[in-house]
Amino acid sequence: MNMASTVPVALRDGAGDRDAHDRVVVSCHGLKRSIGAQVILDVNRLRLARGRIYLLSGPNGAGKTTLLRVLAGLDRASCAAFQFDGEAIDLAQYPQSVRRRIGFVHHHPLLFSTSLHANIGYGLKAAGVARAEAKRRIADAIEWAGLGGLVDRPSRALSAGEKQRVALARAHALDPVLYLLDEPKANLDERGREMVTSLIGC
Amino acid sequence: MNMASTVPVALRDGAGDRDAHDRVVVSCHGLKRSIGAQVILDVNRLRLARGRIYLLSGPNGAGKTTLLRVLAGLDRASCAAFQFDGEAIDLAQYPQSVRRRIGFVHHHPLLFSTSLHANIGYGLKAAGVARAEAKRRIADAIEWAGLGGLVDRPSRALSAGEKQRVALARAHALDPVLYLLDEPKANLDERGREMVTSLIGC
Amino acid sequence: ARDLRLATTTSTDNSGLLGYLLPRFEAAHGIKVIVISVGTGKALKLGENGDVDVVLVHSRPDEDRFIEQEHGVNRRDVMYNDFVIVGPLVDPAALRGGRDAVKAFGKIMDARSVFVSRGDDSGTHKMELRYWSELGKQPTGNSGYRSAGRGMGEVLLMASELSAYALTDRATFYAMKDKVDLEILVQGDPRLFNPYGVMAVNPAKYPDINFDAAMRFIDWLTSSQGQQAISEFKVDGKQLFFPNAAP
Amino acid sequence: MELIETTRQALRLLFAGDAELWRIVWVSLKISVGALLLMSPVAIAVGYLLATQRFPGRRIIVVVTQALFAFPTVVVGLLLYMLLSRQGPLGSLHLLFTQTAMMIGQMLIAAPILVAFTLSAVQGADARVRETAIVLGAGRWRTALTVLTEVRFGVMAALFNGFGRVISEVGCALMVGGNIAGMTRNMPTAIALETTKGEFAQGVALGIVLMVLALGVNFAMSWAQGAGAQPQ
Amino acid sequence: MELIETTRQALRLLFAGDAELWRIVWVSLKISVGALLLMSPVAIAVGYLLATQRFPGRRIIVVVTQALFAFPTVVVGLLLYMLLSRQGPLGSLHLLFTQTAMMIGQMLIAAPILVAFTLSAVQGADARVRETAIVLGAGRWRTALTVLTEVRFGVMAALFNGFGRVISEVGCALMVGGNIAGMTRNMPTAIALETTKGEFAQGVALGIVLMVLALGVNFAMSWAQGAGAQPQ
Ligand SMILES: Nc1ncnc2c1ncn2[C@@H]1O[C@H](COP(=O)(O)OP(=O)(O)OP(=O)(O)O)[C@@H](O)[C@H]1O
Ligand SMILES: Nc1ncnc2c1ncn2[C@@H]1O[C@H](COP(=O)(O)OP(=O)(O)OP(=O)(O)O)[C@@H](O)[C@H]1O
Ligand SMILES: [Mg+2]
Ligand SMILES: [Mg+2]
Repeated sequence: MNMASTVPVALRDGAGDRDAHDRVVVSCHGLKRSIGAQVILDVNRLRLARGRIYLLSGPNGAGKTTLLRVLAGLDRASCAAFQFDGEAIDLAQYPQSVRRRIGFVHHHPLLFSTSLHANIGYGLKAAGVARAEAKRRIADAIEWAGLGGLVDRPSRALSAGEKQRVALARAHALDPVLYLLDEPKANLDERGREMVTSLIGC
Repeated sequence: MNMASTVPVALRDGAGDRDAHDRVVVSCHGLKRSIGAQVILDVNRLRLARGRIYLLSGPNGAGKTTLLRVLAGLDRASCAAFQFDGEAIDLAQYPQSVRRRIGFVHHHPLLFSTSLHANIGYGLKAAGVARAEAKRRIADAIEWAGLGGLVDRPSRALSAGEKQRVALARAHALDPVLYLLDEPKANLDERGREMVTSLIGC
Repeated sequence: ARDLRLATTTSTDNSGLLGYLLPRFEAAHGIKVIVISVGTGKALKLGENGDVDVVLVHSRPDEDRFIEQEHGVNRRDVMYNDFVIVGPLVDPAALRGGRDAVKAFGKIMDARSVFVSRGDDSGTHKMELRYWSELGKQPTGNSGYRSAGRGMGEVLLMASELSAYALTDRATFYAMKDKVDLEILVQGDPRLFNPYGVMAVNPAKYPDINFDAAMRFIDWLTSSQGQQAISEFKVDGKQLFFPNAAP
Repeated sequence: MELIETTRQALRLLFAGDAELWRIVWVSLKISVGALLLMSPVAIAVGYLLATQRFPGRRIIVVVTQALFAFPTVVVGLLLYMLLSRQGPLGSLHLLFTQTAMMIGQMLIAAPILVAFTLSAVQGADARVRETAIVLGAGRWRTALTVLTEVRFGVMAALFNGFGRVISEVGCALMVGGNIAGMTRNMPTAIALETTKGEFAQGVALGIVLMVLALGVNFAMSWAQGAGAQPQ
Repeated sequence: MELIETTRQALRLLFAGDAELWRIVWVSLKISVGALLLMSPVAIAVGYLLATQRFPGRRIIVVVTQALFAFPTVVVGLLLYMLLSRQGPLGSLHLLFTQTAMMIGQMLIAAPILVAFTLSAVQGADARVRETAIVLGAGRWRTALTVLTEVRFGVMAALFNGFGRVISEVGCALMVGGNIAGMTRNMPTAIALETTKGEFAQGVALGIVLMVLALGVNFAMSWAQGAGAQPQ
């Protein structure tokens, strides 16, 4: 297996013990995306269970990024019976409530041209988390990602790895059920890779 | 040493045998870049010899990318006696002739919104290489990078690894003396990593 | 009282006549007059559409048609000024001192001199076309003929730039005299007479028009008070408009 | 030179608080700023939607919007006149020759400019901006706001251009405003009047006053917006 | 309705090849396309330099350029008139009331628009575009061309806006052209004339003809440029 072209999909373990069926977070049949005549994604059956980590592995252009984007609702795909956490979802009309339970991080993440705090707090604000609570969770995420020394830097000035960390912290702050991380370790140093490991457990 | 945050600087071996002094391609003293009060790069003495590979290693934000950018003339830095292939160079006024002997590839490369052929041929055209010769070298580079199947795809549609390969092929086509590659393997699969290895020998 | 909307030509406004007359009318009647100064054609159109209450213009045939088509009522003569033919000091067509407007036009044509026409269907333009037709010639037969499609002031400036002749009303010419290298060459022909008429927009067509104020304005303008004020208005000590309302 | 002297005099009048000049300035600013404030939310939203949504006919709408740049303001004025004239469908509102009519005209004139430039700014933005907002759970409004904030220089340029266009346009203002002294006379119609009278220096002087005002407004806008236009 | 009938009639005249109408159309197109062709290389270069170079005073130039949007075209016309008039410094060239003078005026009017929008397009481009061109050995010119090609939609929008502005402007064209029939009468000055005459429907009809022309030019431009404005 080839780390650098490996994309983890991780699911956090739900509290309590439920039976196997309960543990399925994402399931679908016949997930297919084609552009023109070209099929760039064709997954017969997909089942992602809670508490597990999936590493998508394959050569460049295999469709790893595409699969993550489809699951995050960024790319359209045809699909038979998409379910998220037991709920039937129309992939084309991805509901916001589901979005908030997913933490997607671009392969090469983009930071908004606001402050580091505002970047990390973005999802919390969108979710309507109260200010004091949001502040606490931002501080936690900054501490978790070891970004303390960077809070005053303009976000466009950050290095590739620093940006990656901010993006991970931004997803982490939302405490999602499902992480969809596209090559999350590619830009990171030892410390950063440990961070990802602590996030998804691999 | 940490591969993912490692940046190779490679120099192709010059033909013929010369003494050690001849083999120095880049040398300088007191290379320093600061932004405001913050010093982000401070290298006392730098010597890059022909035929060698240098791996820059360090945590995120150490200044690896910055060093490569300074050497490629993209970022300004103060510097005492910068020499390229024995020629004294003003870093702020990087001469085009030197540029053509350097192959810099961004950490996350950008392809022009033209065709794949035009992307790979860009540097050749700029260097005034004759059309027939350029065509041959483009074809070689495409073959070398295994891009044959992608020539008709719009460049913005390519996957991260595919883009990386195109960028490497684009630099390769120019046959430079010095490669400055920013995390070149991060996006690549096994086949692609072998490609980089063949390019720089590590 | 409701404001009175007056559409009029630029010559009455730019010469300063309205600035002199209206405060007197407003003081006498307590009616504020809103002036919309445009070309004759547009002024009549605004009246036709009922967007103004009263119209003061100078193009008798158009005015008569306006009344005939029942867009307006109560047309009254107010005053006149006169047209003059102006031209460059060198006067290549040798018009200086002439009185006969039609003859002067003939000389311009014979000398192939440059003549700048309003070309905008204004009262002045229509007057000019009358002289050409009395002469029995097509003005465009002269290669120096320029149909400018612009206002009086601009035409005078253009004539000055091109060392050309032009037909103008006296009021505008006096107002522009310092800015142009032109002088009056022909004047005094009765055919150069330029009468102004005032008329109210037809209240039968637009019941909520300010007809009452319009009538009061017309009455005042044609009253001895109004007529006297017109003759009192002077620029550089010269009287520009001559009252001629029928009592 | 006469020109410089007249300009100096006009600026002196402006700063000395000459009532007549200031009334004209005030009419100009009130109408144009008002038109821009009323139109920009709608137009920016339309531009954003055109940039981010795909639907049949989209391309046509884009090209038509850009062609509307070539629609002379006097024709906008004529059409609006026909609507607002007593005989027109909206004649009963008695809006002709009012500042309101001028403002409506300027809104119409500003619209295609604001739409087209918002569209091109949003289209030029990195696709990840919108995607990041979406995956972080932002709704439509917040996503739009985020994208527009990221391309704020482009949006700003749209506003500057729209403002410049409406505060200086004369065709529509003359047609539906009527250039009535003390009521609907604004800077451009005042300039047009001076020009007809042959008072060129006076016209240029007023033009320079208008420029000074526009500069003031632009500086205020770009200051309020922060950072300022820096190269990357 | 009169308006629709007149417009239909104007379009019929246009397509029937009415000599008078076509001469006016031709004057309009010739002058505006000419002004744009002559000015855009310079203005685009200036916009590119302002976006990519840092130097003291740059910010001020940018804001002033944007404020120039508010400079009424009639004032541009006045200033040019003063230059070209017989008493003016360039009076001996005898350019007043010629198409050349109109073209110069339109070049001046187009300049700030082209500069500002090129600047904002280039500024919005990904910094890696320029960097990639440079590291691949492109010189200044090739680098500029590459960047401008990558932001072609923005440059295109600048051209569309500039074209729309000059082909529809009337203040300067009247002032230095003089609206002389058969010589310097173009679409906007013809419209202005119809308006003064009270021929409103005629004015609107000509305005619609102008729009149709602008649409044609815009479609041609966006077709020639390829691809077309797609959302990313
Ligand atoms: N304008 C700036 N202001 C402040 N700090 C800056 C600025 N530009 C760059 N830096 C800092 O300079 C440091 C060096 O960045 P650089 O991209 O060279 O790091 P790197 O070694 O390549 O890191 P990585 O492994 O994450 O790519 C970073 O910490 C970055 O935040
Ligand atoms: N519009 C398009 N037209 C044609 N092919 C496309 C288009 N969009 C994407 N593709 C192709 O789809 C394939 C899947 O891309 P994807 O980014 O999912 O690959 P990946 O597995 O993430 O690869 P990598 O390891 O390089 O990141 C690629 O080969 C890409 O070229
Ligand atoms: Mg990928
Ligand atoms: Mg780096």
